[in-house]
Amino acid sequence: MVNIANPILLIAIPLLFAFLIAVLAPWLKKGVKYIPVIAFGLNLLVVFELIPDVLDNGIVIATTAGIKPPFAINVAVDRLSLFLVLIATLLGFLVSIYNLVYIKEEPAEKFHILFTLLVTGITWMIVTGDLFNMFVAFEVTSISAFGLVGFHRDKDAAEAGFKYLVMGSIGASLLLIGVVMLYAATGTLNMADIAEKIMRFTFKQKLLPYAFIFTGLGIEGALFPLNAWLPDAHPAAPSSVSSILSGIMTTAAIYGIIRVTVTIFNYYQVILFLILFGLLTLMFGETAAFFQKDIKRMLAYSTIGQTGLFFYAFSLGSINGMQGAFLQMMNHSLAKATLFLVVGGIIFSVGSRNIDDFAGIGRKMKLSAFLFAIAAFSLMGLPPFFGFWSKLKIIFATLERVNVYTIAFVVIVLFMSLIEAAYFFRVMQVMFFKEAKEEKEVREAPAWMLIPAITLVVIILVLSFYPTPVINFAHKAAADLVGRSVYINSVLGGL
Amino acid sequence: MSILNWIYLIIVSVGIILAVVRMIAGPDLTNRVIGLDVLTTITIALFVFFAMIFQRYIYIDVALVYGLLAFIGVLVIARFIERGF
Amino acid sequence: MVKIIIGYFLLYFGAAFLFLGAFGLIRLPDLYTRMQASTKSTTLGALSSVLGVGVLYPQWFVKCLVVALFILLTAPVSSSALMRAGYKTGVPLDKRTIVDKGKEFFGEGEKEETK
Amino acid sequence: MEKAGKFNRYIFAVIVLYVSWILLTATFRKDELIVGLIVSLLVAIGTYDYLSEYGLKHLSPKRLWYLAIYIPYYLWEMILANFDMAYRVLAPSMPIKPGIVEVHTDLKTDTGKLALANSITLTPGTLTIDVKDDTLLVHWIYVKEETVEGATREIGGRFEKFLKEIFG
Amino acid sequence: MIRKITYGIFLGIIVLSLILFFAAFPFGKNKMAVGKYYLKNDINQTGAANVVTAVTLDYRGFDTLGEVTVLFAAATGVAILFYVLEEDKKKRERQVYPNFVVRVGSRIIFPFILLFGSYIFIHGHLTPGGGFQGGSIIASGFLLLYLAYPGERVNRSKLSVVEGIAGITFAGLGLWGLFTQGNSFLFNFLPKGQLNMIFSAGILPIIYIAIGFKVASEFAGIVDDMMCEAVCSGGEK
Amino acid sequence: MDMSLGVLLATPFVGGILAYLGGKIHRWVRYTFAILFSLLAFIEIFFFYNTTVGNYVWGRLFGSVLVLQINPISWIFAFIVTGISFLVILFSINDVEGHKGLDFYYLELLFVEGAMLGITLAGDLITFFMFWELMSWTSYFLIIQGGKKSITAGYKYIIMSVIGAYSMFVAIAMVFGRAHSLVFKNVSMLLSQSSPAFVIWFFVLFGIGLFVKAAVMPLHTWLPDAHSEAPSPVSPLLSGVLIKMGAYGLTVLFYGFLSVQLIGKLAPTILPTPLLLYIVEWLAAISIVLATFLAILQEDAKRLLAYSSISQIGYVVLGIAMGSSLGIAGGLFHALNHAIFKSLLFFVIGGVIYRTGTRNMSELGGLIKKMPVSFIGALFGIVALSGVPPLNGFVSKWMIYEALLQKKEVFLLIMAFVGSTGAFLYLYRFIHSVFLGQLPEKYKDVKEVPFLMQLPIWILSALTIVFGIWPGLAMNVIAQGEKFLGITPIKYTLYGFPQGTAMSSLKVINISSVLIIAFIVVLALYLMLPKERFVSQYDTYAAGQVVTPETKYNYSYGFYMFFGRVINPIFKWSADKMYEAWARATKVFGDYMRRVYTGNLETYSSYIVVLITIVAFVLLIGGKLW
Amino acid sequence: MIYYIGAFLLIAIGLYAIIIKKNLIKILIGLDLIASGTNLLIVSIGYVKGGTAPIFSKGNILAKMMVDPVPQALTLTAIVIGASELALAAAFVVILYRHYGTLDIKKIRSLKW
Ligand code: NA
Ligand code: NA
Repeated sequence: MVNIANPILLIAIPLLFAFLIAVLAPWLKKGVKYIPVIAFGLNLLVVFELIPDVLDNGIVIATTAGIKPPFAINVAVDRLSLFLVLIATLLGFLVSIYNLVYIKEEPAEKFHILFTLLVTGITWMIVTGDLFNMFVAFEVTSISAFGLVGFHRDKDAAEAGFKYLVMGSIGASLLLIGVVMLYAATGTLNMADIAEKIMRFTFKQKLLPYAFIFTGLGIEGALFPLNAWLPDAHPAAPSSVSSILSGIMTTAAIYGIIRVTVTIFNYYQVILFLILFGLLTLMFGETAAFFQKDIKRMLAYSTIGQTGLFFYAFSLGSINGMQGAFLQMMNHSLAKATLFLVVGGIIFSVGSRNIDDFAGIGRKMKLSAFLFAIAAFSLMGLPPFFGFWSKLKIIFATLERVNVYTIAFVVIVLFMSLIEAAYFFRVMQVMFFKEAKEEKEVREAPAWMLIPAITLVVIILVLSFYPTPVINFAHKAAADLVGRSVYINSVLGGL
Repeated sequence: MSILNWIYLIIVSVGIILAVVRMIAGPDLTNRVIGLDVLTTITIALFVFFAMIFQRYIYIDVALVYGLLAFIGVLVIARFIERGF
Repeated sequence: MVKIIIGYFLLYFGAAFLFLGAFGLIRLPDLYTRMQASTKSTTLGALSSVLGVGVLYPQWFVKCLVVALFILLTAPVSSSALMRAGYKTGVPLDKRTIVDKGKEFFGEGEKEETK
Repeated sequence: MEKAGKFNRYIFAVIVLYVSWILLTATFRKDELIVGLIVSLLVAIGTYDYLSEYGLKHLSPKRLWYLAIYIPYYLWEMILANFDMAYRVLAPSMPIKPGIVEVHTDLKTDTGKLALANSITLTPGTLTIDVKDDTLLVHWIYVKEETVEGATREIGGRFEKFLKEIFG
Repeated sequence: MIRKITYGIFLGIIVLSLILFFAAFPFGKNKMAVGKYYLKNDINQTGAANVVTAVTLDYRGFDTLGEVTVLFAAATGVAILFYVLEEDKKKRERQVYPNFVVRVGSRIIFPFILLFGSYIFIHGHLTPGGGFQGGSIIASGFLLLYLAYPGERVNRSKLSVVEGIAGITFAGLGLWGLFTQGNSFLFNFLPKGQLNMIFSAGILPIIYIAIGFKVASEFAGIVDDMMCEAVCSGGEK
Repeated sequence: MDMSLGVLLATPFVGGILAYLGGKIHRWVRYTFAILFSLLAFIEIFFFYNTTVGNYVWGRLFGSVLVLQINPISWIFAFIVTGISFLVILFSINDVEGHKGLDFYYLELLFVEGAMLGITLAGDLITFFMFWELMSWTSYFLIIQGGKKSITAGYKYIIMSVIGAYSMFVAIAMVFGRAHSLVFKNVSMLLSQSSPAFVIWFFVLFGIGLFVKAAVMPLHTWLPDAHSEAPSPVSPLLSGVLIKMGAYGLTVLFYGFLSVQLIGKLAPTILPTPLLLYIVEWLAAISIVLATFLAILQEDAKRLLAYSSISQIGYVVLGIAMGSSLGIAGGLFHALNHAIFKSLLFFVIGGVIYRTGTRNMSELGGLIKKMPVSFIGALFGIVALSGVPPLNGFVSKWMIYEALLQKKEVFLLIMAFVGSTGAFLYLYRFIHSVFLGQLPEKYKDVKEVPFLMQLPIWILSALTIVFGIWPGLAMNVIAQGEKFLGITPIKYTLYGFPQGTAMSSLKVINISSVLIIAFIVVLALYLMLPKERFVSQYDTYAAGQVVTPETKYNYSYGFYMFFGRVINPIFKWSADKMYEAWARATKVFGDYMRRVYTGNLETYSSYIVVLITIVAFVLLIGGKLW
Repeated sequence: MIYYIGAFLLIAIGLYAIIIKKNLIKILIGLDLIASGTNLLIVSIGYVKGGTAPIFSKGNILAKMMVDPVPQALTLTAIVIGASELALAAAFVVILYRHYGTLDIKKIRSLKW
């Protein structure tokens, strides 16, 4: 029996299946939509096989070409990556189920290819142990995303897609320039190797490559002021894609920043400076979300806000802060993905993205509305939902040291949470308590579109009432990350 | 012998400069493109020449690839000029 | 020694015509005449240059021949395409031009169709 | 000339491609020859239809013989053309009398017409702009004859007899 | 104007800082760390004469898989953007009259381009060429055909199948190495052969051939989409 | 015994879920479950009478344990929660019958009960805060079921609640940063060792959260809207119980986490009460007076009662903040009493609305003959509320007066009296406009409310007598609670207070003279005003409320119009308007902020360049970030 | 060093074009300039003074004399990626042109407030 607990399979399997779609599409026009489901189903198996290994050893490393790192590209899954890989794979699996019914427009098989590649690229970004490879994965992700954003081919999609593409390309180039600078400086591309070699560099020498990499990833990671493409692109994409984009893609980019900042650069001189980015992102995102009338745009801005929140928590630089960040990442991924999926179903039935047109949905699409509510509650951080625990942790971590700054930070975070609560409650009011103007025939979304959202909500609920294992896990992940040696030594010395 | 190579290079370089002048001067797109076309042909010759200078046989393959791509490029542009896409 | 003499002769012969082609590009009055100069001269120039290298390094001769054949085959095609494009988009002929049968050759209707 | 059958044309394509491969690799090493044959066989499958209409007929000894004569003649004409060109370009008076004329051809095959057009392009003072049916549109840098007949005689005549033999 | 000057200055500052950074790692200086290892171990580890190919396909083969994927995604994206319903396509098709010289010339050159492209990717492990270059050349051949015959289209289904199979070959070879041999993805499990022969460097030439096919079919697809867009919608505006 | 706390807490939640699911089968299954489980919770409460159960660990989070506990203080509030909730459910059955989404309604009702119970049972701050938040948003869903206007009211409510909760959250997080355990005991230990600044921060931030819930001015603005717009059965729950959670929190804050001594150490003690508590006392007193005046101005019966609640909770907070044994006892007792009589009054008016469909007092009148039981309930309610013997309100208010007297806080005493006197005015208006006077033609067929709606009225009316005559019943628990907090309880008997204690030495003369002063004040205000005045039909003055098209009031029937004229200037700066202005400013600012997202690609890419330029610049000037 | 500076200038000009130019095609050219500049930078980094291409052809060239093979491999990858990106970008431009009938980015504004 072959050992399938190899993180490379997480990439190889879906790629293989994506190519298979291309092969089978001419004959099985209708059937290829099941292929992503199979691919990510298999990936889920691999992830589940990986979990015990990572829990036992803290990290699982896989080589390519039979050559040890740093001489060949390696793949490494430590606790932090496992955390995100699990989410990415899960979302990939569930959303591809959603796509079975949701995607009716042609060319559907192309959509499924790009969708598979998108999720694969995200996974790839998370697991890779090589900086240039991360750039490649970043490109796999973003190019697939560009195509998917343009999928509807209408005015909005074209404009949003183009903007996204230009911004994304600039970001990719900046990332690449940063990576190249590091190569010029160290002669290597392996993350652990760079981390080792860059230790002798001064703060000043590290600053410029860091700035380039940070900016490059920050564009995809939706950090203010680099995130302006997002509120156009996320709504323009089909809802299932939006749920992946908002749910995990920005998170993956932020993960990249975290890796680079902590594991590679060990850059505590700037990490506190990043708080500014986190808070500004949070403020601008939530404020803008408050003014939206288009539900998907609102959710997209909310993604910016949430990203700001967990980036802020990460920037606190402490284990507790990072733990909070990871929890919030998870919460956001699950909840926001759910919201987009549900909203997709509602738009499917109502035929409008305007919040005001959702009046009375609470009665006609009971299940959808219920799922929306639970996910929104968790996103807002209402107790006893999971988001509450993560927000709690973030605030606790902030106030580990009480001073004027931390108090101010907390006030900002909470005030933004308040705004978030305000606009989500407004949507729910419309959905549940406003009577529809005219009686329209509105039916509940098809079962296959509900099942993924239900699954996610069940997960949210389980996490809400039984959060301890995840909380502990996040703590260990944060400790490993801050400790650095687990990662670096395992990659360079292990095997 | 290297002096011979240098002289060759100088003559060809003047040719390149003249071609570039036409590319810049225009006055219309077609005129610029014939500048480019000439440049392409000169470049192929230069590639082969450099293959000799640097003793890299494989540069000749590069010359071929370059020539091919430039050829198709000019055809594309010609078509573009004619039909404006 | 003979090899070197022939080789460099070919190289310089080529260089001269490469230069000439480019010079014609500058000196001649309109697109069509310039193209006359450039196509012929640079093709021959490149051909000669490449074969010169082939002579200097006989083990490369075959490969150089391939390049030469390639140039021979493609150069007229691209000039033809370019010239037609120039003509159809109305790039002006030099005032010394004495005859222009292009109009009747292409015909109005066809021009319409391709536009 | 009759259009050749598929297989005929395929074999022709294989041969031409294989020769090209050998030229490209410039070696008779066994591995290259084997791979070259495979590649030629494969590439020919997709392209024999484009390459020729008459297949192996192109390879008749008579045609090859004429081709062998034609090439040096052509090169010579080319060199002449260039000196002519050099003269026109460099002469201070710039002796040009440009014009666009039509040339008639008796060649029937596309390949033949193409060869004619290309030959005209690379030889003294003429450049083919386009070909339609049996008429070539030619830019002439020093127009001697404006009529179709005159131009045909002046420009195309020299090559046409060779090409008629080669591409018939 | 102020905007232009401002951003000019900003970009100047950025360029300055970049120069400052790279001043510490000057041009021409040997910066190799892993590079040395590759130059030293290439022949016995991969058997590829071209170290760049060894790096591209072996040491950093995983990158190349990603690169192929990027291209695949881009081609798919272009196909999505240019997707037109079959009826629309027919409606918009127009007769175009191409240059005779181009038409016939292209037809004759096309087979040789294919041959040349194949030559490039088959010798990828020996020469600077490779699957990408060879594939692009083949695709450029298709572009040439389009220029000659604007109204015709390649069979997209066949292209799709070719690109899929090529991709599966790449990823599949990687997995084969993982599952049957060295427990490492893209493990080079075939004999290394004799340097500078076609049959050398283990799986590298196979991968490059697969890449060649993949790149060719993808670029051809993109070309097809673009040209179709240009031809079909030519009369619209 | 430990587990039992968990069982107690789970009861309403389980009940809620069962009621929700049962409702899918048949409405009576729903009612059975709802009644059964709320009653069960109420019964379970008695097992904990006068006991202290500590630290039942029900979970762990971030290295801190989550615990449940119960002590006599929290028992009082748990008792109120479960008791009133049970009555509310009884009352609901007829009242909201036929409405949409009833399954959800009962689910929410029981969840609110559970959340409030959770607050009282919380033994650590995380649990406390969790249930606090749960209470806020579950009750929000109850409130917005009261019709169109209730949505706006609910929105205001939830926003204010969340602000308060977040403030509290910050305080909790501050403690967590230092103690890493949030069990109450550890919190108080930490605070006793912390710097004064830290304690003050904690006090203020935590206090704001509680004040919002307790509707202490100026954080009260959500209450009049929310309490009046909520569905009839929900109003008693809100006014009777929910705002008491603030009082409970204050008790825990003042005497659980801190102590009079500790608070005293925070600032120089030149006042009769530690400074922080003194400020709270004043806020409470201001609430008493201003809310009373506002209540007088109301046309809407439920709004009147809502303002009255603000005023009455002022007494509770005033008592608790006094720091003396008597004051705290008075405050806690008044909390219990207010729960009884205010719920009673809301049930009464709920019944009236149920029968007549209006709550506008000017449209009602003469219902005494048609609805005698309701009238009796109302009578008991207003008598108790005004603090007239022999009903319960008298005792607790008297305790508060006495405590103020003991401390010689004369101004506060006067204000407390003014509040009481004012209460006569609005309560008289209430009972007169609704039950006395002429019966409008259209209500001549009105009947008494059904039995299930009468039952709460009967029970609560009886309780006003019970606690009025036998205050010792309540004092028994309160004294235990004070002991638990480390305060020496005052002496008491079943019927009152024994000789020789503070309460027995009532200085009647002093109290009377203060009472007289209060009357003079009110009378003066009355006389200062012209008797007749032309009043616009649509006077848009709205007593500090948002003036929107929906909330335009018609004062042509103004009963206490003159009061409005007097206190108008005072409310020019109304807190509510301040919030409005602030919200508007935020909105404008936010609108500017979001314009960063221009939609222009060139702007977006220039952001990138600017960002890198800054870094490059920093590098060029020497790599110093600051 | 001149290669470096050339690369930086290409990148800077590309960014400048994206910010300043209004024509979609020019923006595309800007993108391509950035990519080209980056590629030039990568290749320049790999250059070792006096080094030759890292190919063990018949001349028995020593490994010592070779330039760094890694940047060349990276460039190869980066070029293909850049080309893919550009192809997609061009496709977007065509679609935009079809919808708006203009290449002026100022006039493409259905998503602007
Ligand atoms: Na190669
Ligand atoms: Na390659």
